Amino acid sequence: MALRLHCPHCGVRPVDEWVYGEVPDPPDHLTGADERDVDRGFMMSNTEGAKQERWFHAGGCGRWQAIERDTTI
Amino acid sequence: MTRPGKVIDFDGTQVPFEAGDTVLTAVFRAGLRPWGGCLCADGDCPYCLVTLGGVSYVRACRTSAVEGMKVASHPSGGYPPLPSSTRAPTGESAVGFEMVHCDTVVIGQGRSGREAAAEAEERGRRVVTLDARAGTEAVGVYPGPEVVARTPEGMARIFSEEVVVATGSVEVQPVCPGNQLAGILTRRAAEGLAASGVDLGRVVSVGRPPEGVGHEPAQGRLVGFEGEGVVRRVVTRDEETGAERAYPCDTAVVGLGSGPRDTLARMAHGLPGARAVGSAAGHLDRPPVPEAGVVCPCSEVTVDDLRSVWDRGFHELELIKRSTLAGTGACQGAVCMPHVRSFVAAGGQELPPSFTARPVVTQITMGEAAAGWYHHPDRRTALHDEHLALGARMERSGGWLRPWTYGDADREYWAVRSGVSICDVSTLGKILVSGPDADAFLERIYPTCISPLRPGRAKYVLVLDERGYVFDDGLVCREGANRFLLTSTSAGAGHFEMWLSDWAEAWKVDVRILDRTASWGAINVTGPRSGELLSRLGAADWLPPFMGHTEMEVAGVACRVMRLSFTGEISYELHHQASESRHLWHALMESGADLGVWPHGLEVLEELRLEKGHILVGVDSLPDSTPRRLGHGWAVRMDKADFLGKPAVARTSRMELDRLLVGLEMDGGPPPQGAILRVKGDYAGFVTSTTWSRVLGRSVMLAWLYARDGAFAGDILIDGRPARKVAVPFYDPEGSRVRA
Amino acid sequence: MSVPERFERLEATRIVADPGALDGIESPDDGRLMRLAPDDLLVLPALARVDVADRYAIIEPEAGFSAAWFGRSQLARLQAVSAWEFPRHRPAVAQGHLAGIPVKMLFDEGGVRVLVPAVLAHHLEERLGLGDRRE
Amino acid sequence: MNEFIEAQVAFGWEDLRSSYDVVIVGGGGHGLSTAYHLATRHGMTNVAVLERGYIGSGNSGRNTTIIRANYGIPEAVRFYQRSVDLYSRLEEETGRWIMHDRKGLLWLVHGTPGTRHERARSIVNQAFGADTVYVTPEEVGRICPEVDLNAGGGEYRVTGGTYSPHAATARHDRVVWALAEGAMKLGVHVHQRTAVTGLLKPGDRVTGVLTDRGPVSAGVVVSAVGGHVSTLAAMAGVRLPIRTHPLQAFVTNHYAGSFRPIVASAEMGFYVSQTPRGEMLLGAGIDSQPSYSYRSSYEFLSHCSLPAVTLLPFLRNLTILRQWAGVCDMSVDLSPIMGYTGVDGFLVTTGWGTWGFKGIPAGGEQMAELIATDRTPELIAPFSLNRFKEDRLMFDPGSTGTTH
Repeated sequence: MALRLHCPHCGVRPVDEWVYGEVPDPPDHLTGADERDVDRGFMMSNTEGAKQERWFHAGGCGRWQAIERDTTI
Repeated sequence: MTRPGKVIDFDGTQVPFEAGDTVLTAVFRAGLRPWGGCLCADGDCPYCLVTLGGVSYVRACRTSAVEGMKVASHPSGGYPPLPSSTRAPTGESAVGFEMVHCDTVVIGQGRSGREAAAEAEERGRRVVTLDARAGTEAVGVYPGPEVVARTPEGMARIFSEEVVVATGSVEVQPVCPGNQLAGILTRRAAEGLAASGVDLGRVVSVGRPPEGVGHEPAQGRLVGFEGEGVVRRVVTRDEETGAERAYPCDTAVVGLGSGPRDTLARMAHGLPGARAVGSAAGHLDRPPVPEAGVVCPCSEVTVDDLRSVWDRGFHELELIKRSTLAGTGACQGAVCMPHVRSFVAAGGQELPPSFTARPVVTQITMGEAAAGWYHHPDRRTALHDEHLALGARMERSGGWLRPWTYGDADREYWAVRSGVSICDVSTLGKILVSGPDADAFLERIYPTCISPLRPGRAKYVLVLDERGYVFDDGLVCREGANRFLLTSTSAGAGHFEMWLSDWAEAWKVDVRILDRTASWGAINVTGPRSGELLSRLGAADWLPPFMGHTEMEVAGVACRVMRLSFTGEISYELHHQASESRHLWHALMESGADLGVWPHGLEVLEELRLEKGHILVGVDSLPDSTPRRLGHGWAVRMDKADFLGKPAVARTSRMELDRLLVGLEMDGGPPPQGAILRVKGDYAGFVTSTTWSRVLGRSVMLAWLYARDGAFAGDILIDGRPARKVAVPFYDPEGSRVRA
Repeated sequence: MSVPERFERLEATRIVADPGALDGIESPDDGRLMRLAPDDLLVLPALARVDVADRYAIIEPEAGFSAAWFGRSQLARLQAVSAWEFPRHRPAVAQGHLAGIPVKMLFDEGGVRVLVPAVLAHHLEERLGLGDRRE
Repeated sequence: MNEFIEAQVAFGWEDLRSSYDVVIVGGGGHGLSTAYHLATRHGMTNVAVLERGYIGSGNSGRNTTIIRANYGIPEAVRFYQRSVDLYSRLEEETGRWIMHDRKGLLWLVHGTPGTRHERARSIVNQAFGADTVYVTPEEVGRICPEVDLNAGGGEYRVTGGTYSPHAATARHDRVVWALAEGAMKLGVHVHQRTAVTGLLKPGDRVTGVLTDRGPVSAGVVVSAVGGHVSTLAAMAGVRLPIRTHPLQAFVTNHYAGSFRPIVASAEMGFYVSQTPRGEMLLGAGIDSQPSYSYRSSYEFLSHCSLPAVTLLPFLRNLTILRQWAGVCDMSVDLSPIMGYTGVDGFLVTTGWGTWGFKGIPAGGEQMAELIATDRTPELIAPFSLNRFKEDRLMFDPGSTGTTH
């Protein structure tokens, strides 16, 4: 909760102003159409460490921002 | 003896105090020794706990004596009782709260803290200093970095770029027989009390001697303390000869060395911008392995208890803590942890790291923690006061406060079915989309065909996610070749804009999106006489046909008028600037008085829409409802080139259908929402929406029905009563009323 | 007066358009521009007409906000309920949560105009202790 | 001494062997319960549980110890009711005091939609064996007189709720220890400070694990990992529908006297119970950001305290002692995932989100049966990983107490 994220338009803001957005990342080795579709819809890498994310700054500019974050800090 | 203006009440005893005294100092000055254990008088040990103003676990050493203060000592051998009151204290002043922004926070104003603050100020930084001895106590260091403090004014959350922990050192507590007797002080506690002019009587010191305190130094290594309740003798052993010697005393002063007061430093460790300086950043010399006595006074754990769990295989520091509860009490391990670590290391392991440092380091009340926080804010439409004036009972729904009923459901219902009614639907999601790619964008967003939609026409749409599940529904209204108004459910409105712009960016389409939900009010005028009411208010002769929309003035207010129907009767939704909502509402109520116009709330709306078999996404649907499961396959065009969720819809459509949302009707009263369907005694689904239909004279429901052997057949029982599966709508199946 | 009694519904103009087109809009007389996002502009007060070099621009009257003016002496009080620091330059536009409610703020030398979604204005009034909130 | 010092359990630690029939990764409640049931129910004892920290050091030692079966879908009600039943017999079975205490759970609502929802919960609970009844505000007042039914006069007046007399608490550490000891007594190995760093997968089949103490081969590898399961599963080439979020909690200092039930309000976002030792234990929903961080936040103390003191005003003056965080593997349908993964030799019991402690006995029992018989028991068949591919999700709105 105490996470603070930097909005390029509004500045640094606490996480309660933001909404997290998952970025589907099916691995390349999944080649079947159905297999990729199921992975996009449900599966997640759930990365431990630095990760590209999308956050919607609902409490400010109301726009999506691409933010890199380390999930272990 | 009692001098007005200068006493506190301590357990019924009138205790005089001097300016600057803490409660602990005053109690000692009065010659009382109510607390067992080696007092540190500096906020670390758990011994001087008192109850004050209804709050227990307050440290007497951290509390300034104030005239008339009523102080009760902590119950010995037990815990303070839970407060019995079931009501909030009345007349209690609110807890102060502020958020503070600066560049540097320095916690602790001993030498290292003062130096750190001065150095930061020289760098031109805005510095906030905290000093527990001056009444500004740090509660914790949190990510951000953020430091929370309790000050005389209340709670403070301090945001900065850097945090310097300069909390100094803490003295090592004695672990030996008799260490819970009263009259034992750490060296620094004795020095402080003596400096305040407290008479400590005959003082015997062990280890490093106190300064400024008359004392007799005991020779040799500390063995234990003796006495009845209060310490009377300090026993030591000569390291060479092994001879023990007892020193009679009134006060025993213990100088066993010190280690870092590093709870906050450990809490801050690894946080960008945080660092520890001075003694707080130092390391603890390993204290001697404890042999006997109480290790953890908070949980009453002795050295024998540690041995007992060790012998049964609890060899990890954390397992010893958890199995004995050492370190889990009021001082959070301040007293016991160095000794438990030594104990573990003596078992042949490396000296284990300290317990994880967790907030809070200064105990605050839940009332204090709640300061500066708020309940979730429910939104109110521009007509909120109008609803209250009509006696509406408001309910939270989808993040809004909405009228549930105006008190007479019959009147609300029949106004819709046989006259005219109005309903505040300002909460509906309303979004404008414009741009060269608007048409193509929506074609890809929605599972139905958008391109053929002409300006002035509207279309019902399901909203699917990538998994092919329905998460919202609404309308698409084309305003022009490249401009649309989209609506969504009230509950979904907040999510809808985010979701649209997410896909607009993902697909890199050229569109502009503007959420109008809060800017526009909307009033639904519904019932067979709705057209008549609107024409009285100057609506143009031409009202839009069913599923049409147009712009016109109603009662002088510019409106987008959309003709559709959720209630089953002719309905005109008037979308308008929210600043005009009240004017429009009153105009409708007044002009329609002789038509019997009366508003309806959500309770009746639920009945009206259910009679029409309209689903309410989020009530009738589940998070994994495909259009097919909802019986809404007609709203999906698989022959379209592409739409969001199409691969998933195609994939799941190849599977056998396992459940279906169906319409049910039965005689007698309606079963409750959630009522279970049984076929041949087996579970077969449950009711999602249910009502007694006034106009049909029977109960109607929507329900999930599970397939049996691939079919949705069989005699359905609900609460032992037969229910019939029927086609929806239940009411006016031909839709003649809405098209009239 | 530097402490408002309550928030009043604001009439303004909202323009969502190509960012380049918004860059070209100049502040009208007595008006103020609040750039809420690169493609989103709020103009105070409402404009009678506006020229935007984007034929797809959405230009709409904006009735969704309520506003109140706080004098300079009130800034510390507002800052004390904000988990982010107000900008130090003037004039300045800022947006974020104030007392847990999303706001837009327009700072100038004399103080700050606070805009709040009208549907949440009553909460902010309560949280800032404005006016007489007794029913 | 205090009366809560553990005085029964004794562990027998053994040396790590190079091969076991079953290797279970993760020495928390689920891993140990699986081992315990393999040994006690199926006579399988050539089993090792590998734990990179100490046993119970993950979520098993961080949760808020609530046992309940008042779930929202039939499959979950049946599964958790089995767990409730096993929990109530665990002391008798193991001879160990886990401080099991049937306290009852009050689940409060504050408006008509919530009231309808709770009534529906009571119906599905009763139909599938969990004792949950709908209660009026007056009954709430009788069960827990401390509740301010007017909620301070605000908009959260109590309009009803459900009461689940079956709900209980047990001391989380003691559950872990009783299961570990019971398994070890029959010959199961439990290895602490043994981190799994990789999987042995020479072909399509997982044949063992790499650890920081050397390779260990296994007939079957079971992931009972909490918090890092996606990373472990990825080593086997298995993708999971799981996102890991922090979950926080706090306790007050110790107070004498008994606050009897567990009280929760999903709408206001908190729950509270009193521990046997006297702390008030409070929790709320997960943190919104995916994270593996164990750090606490001050916002949590605030947003959990406010509804608590609003509904239970006596809490206002209690002092907060300690807050902490765990990390929860939230599955996309808020239900656990148990069983086969599509990779031979590699099974999972995961997706335990905020409901893992409740499922420990039944989860272990069922996983053990699956491992021993190589057939998925009927009780957990709905919770297979295949359900995402097969469009048989187990969305359970009743799974989390305080997350919507």
